Amino acid sequence: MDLRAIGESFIAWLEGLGIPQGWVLLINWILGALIILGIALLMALALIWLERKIAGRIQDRLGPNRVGPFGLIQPIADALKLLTKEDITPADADRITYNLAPAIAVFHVLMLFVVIPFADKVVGANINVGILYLMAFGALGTMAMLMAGWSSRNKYALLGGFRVVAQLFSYEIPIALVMMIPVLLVGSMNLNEIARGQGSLAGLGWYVWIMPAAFLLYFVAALAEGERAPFDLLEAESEIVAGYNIEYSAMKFAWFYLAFFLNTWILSAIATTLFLGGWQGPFVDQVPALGVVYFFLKTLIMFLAFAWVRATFPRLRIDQMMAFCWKVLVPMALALLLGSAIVVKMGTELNLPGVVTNGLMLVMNIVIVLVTLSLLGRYTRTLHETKNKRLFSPELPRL
Amino acid sequence: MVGQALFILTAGITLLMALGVVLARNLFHAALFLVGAFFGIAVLFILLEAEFLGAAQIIIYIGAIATLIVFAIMLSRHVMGKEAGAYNRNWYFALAGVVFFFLLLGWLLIKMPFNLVTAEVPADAIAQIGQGFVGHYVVPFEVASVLLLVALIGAIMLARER
Amino acid sequence: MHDYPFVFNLTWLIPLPTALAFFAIIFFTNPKKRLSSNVAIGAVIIAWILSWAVAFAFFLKPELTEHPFDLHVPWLPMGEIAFHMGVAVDAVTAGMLFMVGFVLTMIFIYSSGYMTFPGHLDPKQYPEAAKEGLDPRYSRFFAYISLFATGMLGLVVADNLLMLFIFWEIMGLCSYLLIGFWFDKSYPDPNQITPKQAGLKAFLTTRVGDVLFMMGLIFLFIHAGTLNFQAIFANVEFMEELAAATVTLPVFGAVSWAVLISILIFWGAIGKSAQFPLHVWLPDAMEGPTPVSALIHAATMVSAGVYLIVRMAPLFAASSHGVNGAMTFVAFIGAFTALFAATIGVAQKDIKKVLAYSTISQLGYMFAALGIGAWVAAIIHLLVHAFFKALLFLGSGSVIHGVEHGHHHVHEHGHGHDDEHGHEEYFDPQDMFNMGGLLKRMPITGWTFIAGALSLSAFPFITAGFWSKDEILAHAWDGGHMAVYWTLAIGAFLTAFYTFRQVFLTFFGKPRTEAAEHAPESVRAMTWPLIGLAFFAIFGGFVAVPKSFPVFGKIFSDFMIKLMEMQGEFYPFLHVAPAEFHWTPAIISMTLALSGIVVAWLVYGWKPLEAGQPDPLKRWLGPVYTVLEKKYYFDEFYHLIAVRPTLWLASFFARFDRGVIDRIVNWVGAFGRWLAATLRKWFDEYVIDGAVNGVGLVTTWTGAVVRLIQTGQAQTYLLILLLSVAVLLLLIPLR
Amino acid sequence: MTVPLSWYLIFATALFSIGFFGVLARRNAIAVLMGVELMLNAVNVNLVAFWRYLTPTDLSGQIFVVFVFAVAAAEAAVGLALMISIYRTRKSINVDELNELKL
Repeated sequence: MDLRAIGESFIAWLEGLGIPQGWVLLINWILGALIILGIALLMALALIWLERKIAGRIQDRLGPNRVGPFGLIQPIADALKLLTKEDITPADADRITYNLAPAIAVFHVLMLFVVIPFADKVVGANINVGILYLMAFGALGTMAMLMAGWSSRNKYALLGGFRVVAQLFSYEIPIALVMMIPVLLVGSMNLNEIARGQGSLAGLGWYVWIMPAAFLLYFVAALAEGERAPFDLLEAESEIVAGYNIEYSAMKFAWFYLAFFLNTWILSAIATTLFLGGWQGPFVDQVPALGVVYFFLKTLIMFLAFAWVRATFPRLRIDQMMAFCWKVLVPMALALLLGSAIVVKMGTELNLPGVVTNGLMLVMNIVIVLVTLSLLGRYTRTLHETKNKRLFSPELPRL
Repeated sequence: MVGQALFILTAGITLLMALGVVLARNLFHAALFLVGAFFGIAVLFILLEAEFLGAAQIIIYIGAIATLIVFAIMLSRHVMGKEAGAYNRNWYFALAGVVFFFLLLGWLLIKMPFNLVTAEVPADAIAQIGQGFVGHYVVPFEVASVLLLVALIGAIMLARER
Repeated sequence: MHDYPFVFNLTWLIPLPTALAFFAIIFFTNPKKRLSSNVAIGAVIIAWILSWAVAFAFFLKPELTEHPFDLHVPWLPMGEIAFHMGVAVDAVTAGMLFMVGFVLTMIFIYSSGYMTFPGHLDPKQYPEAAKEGLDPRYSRFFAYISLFATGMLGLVVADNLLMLFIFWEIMGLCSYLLIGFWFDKSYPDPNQITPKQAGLKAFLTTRVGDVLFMMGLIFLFIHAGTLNFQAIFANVEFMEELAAATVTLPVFGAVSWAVLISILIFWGAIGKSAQFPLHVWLPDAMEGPTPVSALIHAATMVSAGVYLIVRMAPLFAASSHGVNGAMTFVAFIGAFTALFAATIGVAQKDIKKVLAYSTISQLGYMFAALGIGAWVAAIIHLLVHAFFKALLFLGSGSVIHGVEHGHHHVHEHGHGHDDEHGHEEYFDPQDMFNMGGLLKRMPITGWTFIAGALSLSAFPFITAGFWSKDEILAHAWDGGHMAVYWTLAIGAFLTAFYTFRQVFLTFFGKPRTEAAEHAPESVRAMTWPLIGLAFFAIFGGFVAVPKSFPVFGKIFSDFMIKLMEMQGEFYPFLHVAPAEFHWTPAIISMTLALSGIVVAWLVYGWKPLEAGQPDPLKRWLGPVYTVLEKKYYFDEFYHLIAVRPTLWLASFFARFDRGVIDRIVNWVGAFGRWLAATLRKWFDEYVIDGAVNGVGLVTTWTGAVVRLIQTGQAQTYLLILLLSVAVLLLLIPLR
Repeated sequence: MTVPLSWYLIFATALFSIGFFGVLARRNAIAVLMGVELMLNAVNVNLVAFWRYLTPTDLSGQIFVVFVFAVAAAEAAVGLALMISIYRTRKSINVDELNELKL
């Protein structure tokens, strides 16, 4: 069964009704958008439950367990509660901006769903510059949080806004650099093409095997891009109360919450597409619909990994967070990009077989990881050699 | 028809946003209008079948430049108090000059003949752009990268506390 | 496609090892001095092997002169045109590679022995380096000379002018860095130039030439659309057009483009090869460590100027179809410099300065040869000169080193206890009048130096210098360039004289100071390169003996001459016919050279000078000697035309101010007081007040109008700009 | 293409003029900077439109837009740094108080 076929037959049916072609397209687009929206919203509820449950179990708690079996209805109950709460707008707030911010926050994440290939060619919009599109709309989220932080007329909110800019801007650079590496290998910015490019060798063609360092780097940077622990400094409760969304309540807060979870899911989906083979899996050529299953399975695994990290790691200090980005991730990403470019060029120039190129890539990745680790190790040793043994004391040399 | 409607819609919104940029008394609002205008231009790029530029426009202008401006405004917010006025003394001269300029240039552009070429955009446009950067235009490309580096260093030097 | 030896494909590797060595030393081995020098020497030996492989591969297949090798890849596309980067091998390149590879290696090895802890530094300040007995910046020195070697080798193999220019500038940079290597050295005499100043002087002086060179390069590029040598020279029609097309210059009138470009390029060579009038930097460049003097200022860099003209010779020759401007200019500058520098060399005290002027003079010979069309002779003299001049410089370095050691020895063991280290009288280890009798103390240095000196003074038949110089003189006579011939012949006499003046002062007689008495022979790292270079200084000429020379023409080979002639035939416009043999010029030049040696012996060798005795030449030549010793007051002259007028103008205006203006002002003031006293009543009220108010009012009005425009605000200016552009736009429809 | 080229050109001219007005009339330096950004964008629209309508097969137009991006980014960075620097010394970033540009 091909999902694509359903869409095409639907279009044919509409045209059969004698509707002009432009309108058919429009109806098709709107329907597609609605489907994606529905999937996203429903999924968010499930994800919220999942994350809370997992965090609970990891921390030796039960997690949600009151409403419904295993607390399954908990997110719905929460949503209802938020809907019925009073919607407060601070008197001094910049009203339009204040109300616009949560909308943009959700909007930018939903826009990202458009280019994710759920199965072969099952894409909202199969555009040529998919990766660029992801980066573009990813950047829009910063704007929403800035607006929220500024318009609240609250110093904690403003501080949160500053942190948003600092953090998201900084981590956008390594993440963008790393996202370019699969593009180099495939030679296309189309996400579907990238997923298709990983089909060889029954799962061994996934880029996570070929360039583990890039995947690792993406994962770490994505933690920061998704404002997740240990990089959740923009809403660090103990420092700035709740960051940019401190003044928001009721449904507007719910929108930020929604955006946060969907963003995490999208980051997992991008990781799946770029590194875990996307919709690739056994028998997907025969039964294309299986691709959707594989895709969601892999994304779920990625999401669980994110949740796992969130439940386990303590928060970083802000200067450590910035230093880690600029002094570790950015140079490493640059080195990876450069190395990959050289390897790819070598492969095409010398007509190397794909396996050799991939092997070289793997070796290059491992070398870069080792070098990075050894440099970090040297830094840690200097930490230990100093008199003050407290690891992150401010007197110690900066990273 | 649909194309024209889309163009008029986008262009109209973009121009309104641009007017907002220069008319808004609140700098932060002006910056938000700027974001809107950039977004509209990105849409226009896509209407012109330059998807790469559309995406790049959003990344660079909204993701970087506009955010930078907003950041700067937020940093200097306490200077932005209620001040005497958003415009300087000879704003009416400026308005007159600009309107005159617009009418004149617009008229000239309508008058001017162009050799229109109707052809499809090459399918590998993005690849061709990439080839252009490392091939035909490598020197300007390198110069641009040097410019960015110099700007980076210069900005740090200018803005750091002494 | 011609069948080339495989090794030609490796030509592009030649400049690479030393470049890698440079980076390796800078980034990694800098703290370890010995390791650094070994890295550099290893790199240069690889480069040497490669360059000899290429050179001999070419020598073995002389027919390749018809098909010069050229390998290039596109590098910088600029719009429609792309600059290429590549290497070329022809006979000239092969010859240069032969010479440069060997000389570089010798100098590198020599340096590893030479760069001991320098006398001007305080050992307490650099305890570690003093303990090792090596210069504190030993590694840096090897990094610099490695980079320099890259520059030189790259320049030789470059196949286009742009690359040549880039490597040329790399060498310029290294020259600056190396001359000023001992930048913390200073002298008690404030007028004596310090290494720091000398480096700057060299850099700035050569810059004058380089700017003109670059202009020539740009003009050539505009006309030719390429800077590749082969591409330009293969296009004979283009060169003829270039020679025929004229440009009108302000003073010179109509000049052929080829002449203009040639002369502009030649200015680059004038700067680099220290020809008159840009020669002033070279003698002061002797402030650098001696291996540098040998490397840069004798064997390789300065000869790059000659190499450039050799390369561009077809262009120069093309211009002689129309107006014979460029060649005459080259010949004139060359011959004049040859004589001029030789006369200065006669009266120098500093052992290295003599050699410096001798270098300038010898380079003048080469330019003179190129100017009269003796292309082959110029190349051969270039190659031979590099060997014996490097030898002489290294020998002089060995001597200086020995004398310095002797000086230290005396101080430590003799009367060191009553002499405070800081208060000792300044001792110049480079002054030849502080030497004497060193042949016994330093036999290897001495004999190799004498071998080099014989070669430089063109001792007949057995030295390489004789054959190459004789070739130039023969060409000058044969071509009927009598002025050039006689200038060069007198120059040859002076060369022989000052060279042997140097030899007699340094190595013969009795030691004139204690330092000279205790000077030890240098270490083997220094003496072996001397022996190696001496070999070529003597025997190198035997592959370049003209066939037409009686007796010797039969015994020895003319391989080099033949090879270069074949290469010359390949390029357009070059007339490389061998010179006819004439007895007259041969005998004249031999006599002059020998008599130079004999006169030197009569003055300095027969009755050796005693300690403290002044130079006997001073008595005989009187004021002329002083003029020569002061280098024709050239530094003073430049000082005079550049610095003094400014000062004079300033003081003139100061005097004018006091004498004239002040007096007028005072007079006006007195007059005004008198007028005011008489006319105060009504004049003051109506006229003065009225005028003052009127002036004030006018000022206010004008100010009010002008202020509207000149607000000092960028926005107002932009507004005016907008309106101006709008008005200009309005002109389009109104047109 | 149903949209005529002149529409794009008029649009770009309008955008340019609006931006220019911002540059000429606004007092706040950051607002001036925003005006400059609008002007640069107007130029970009023109470049892309000319590319699409006049030389669609040769992508030089798009490449030039990317160069404009680079210049705009550099300009914004240096401009904002300048403003911070000026604010530090003069406690104001009003352009009409910066009247040093005269003798």
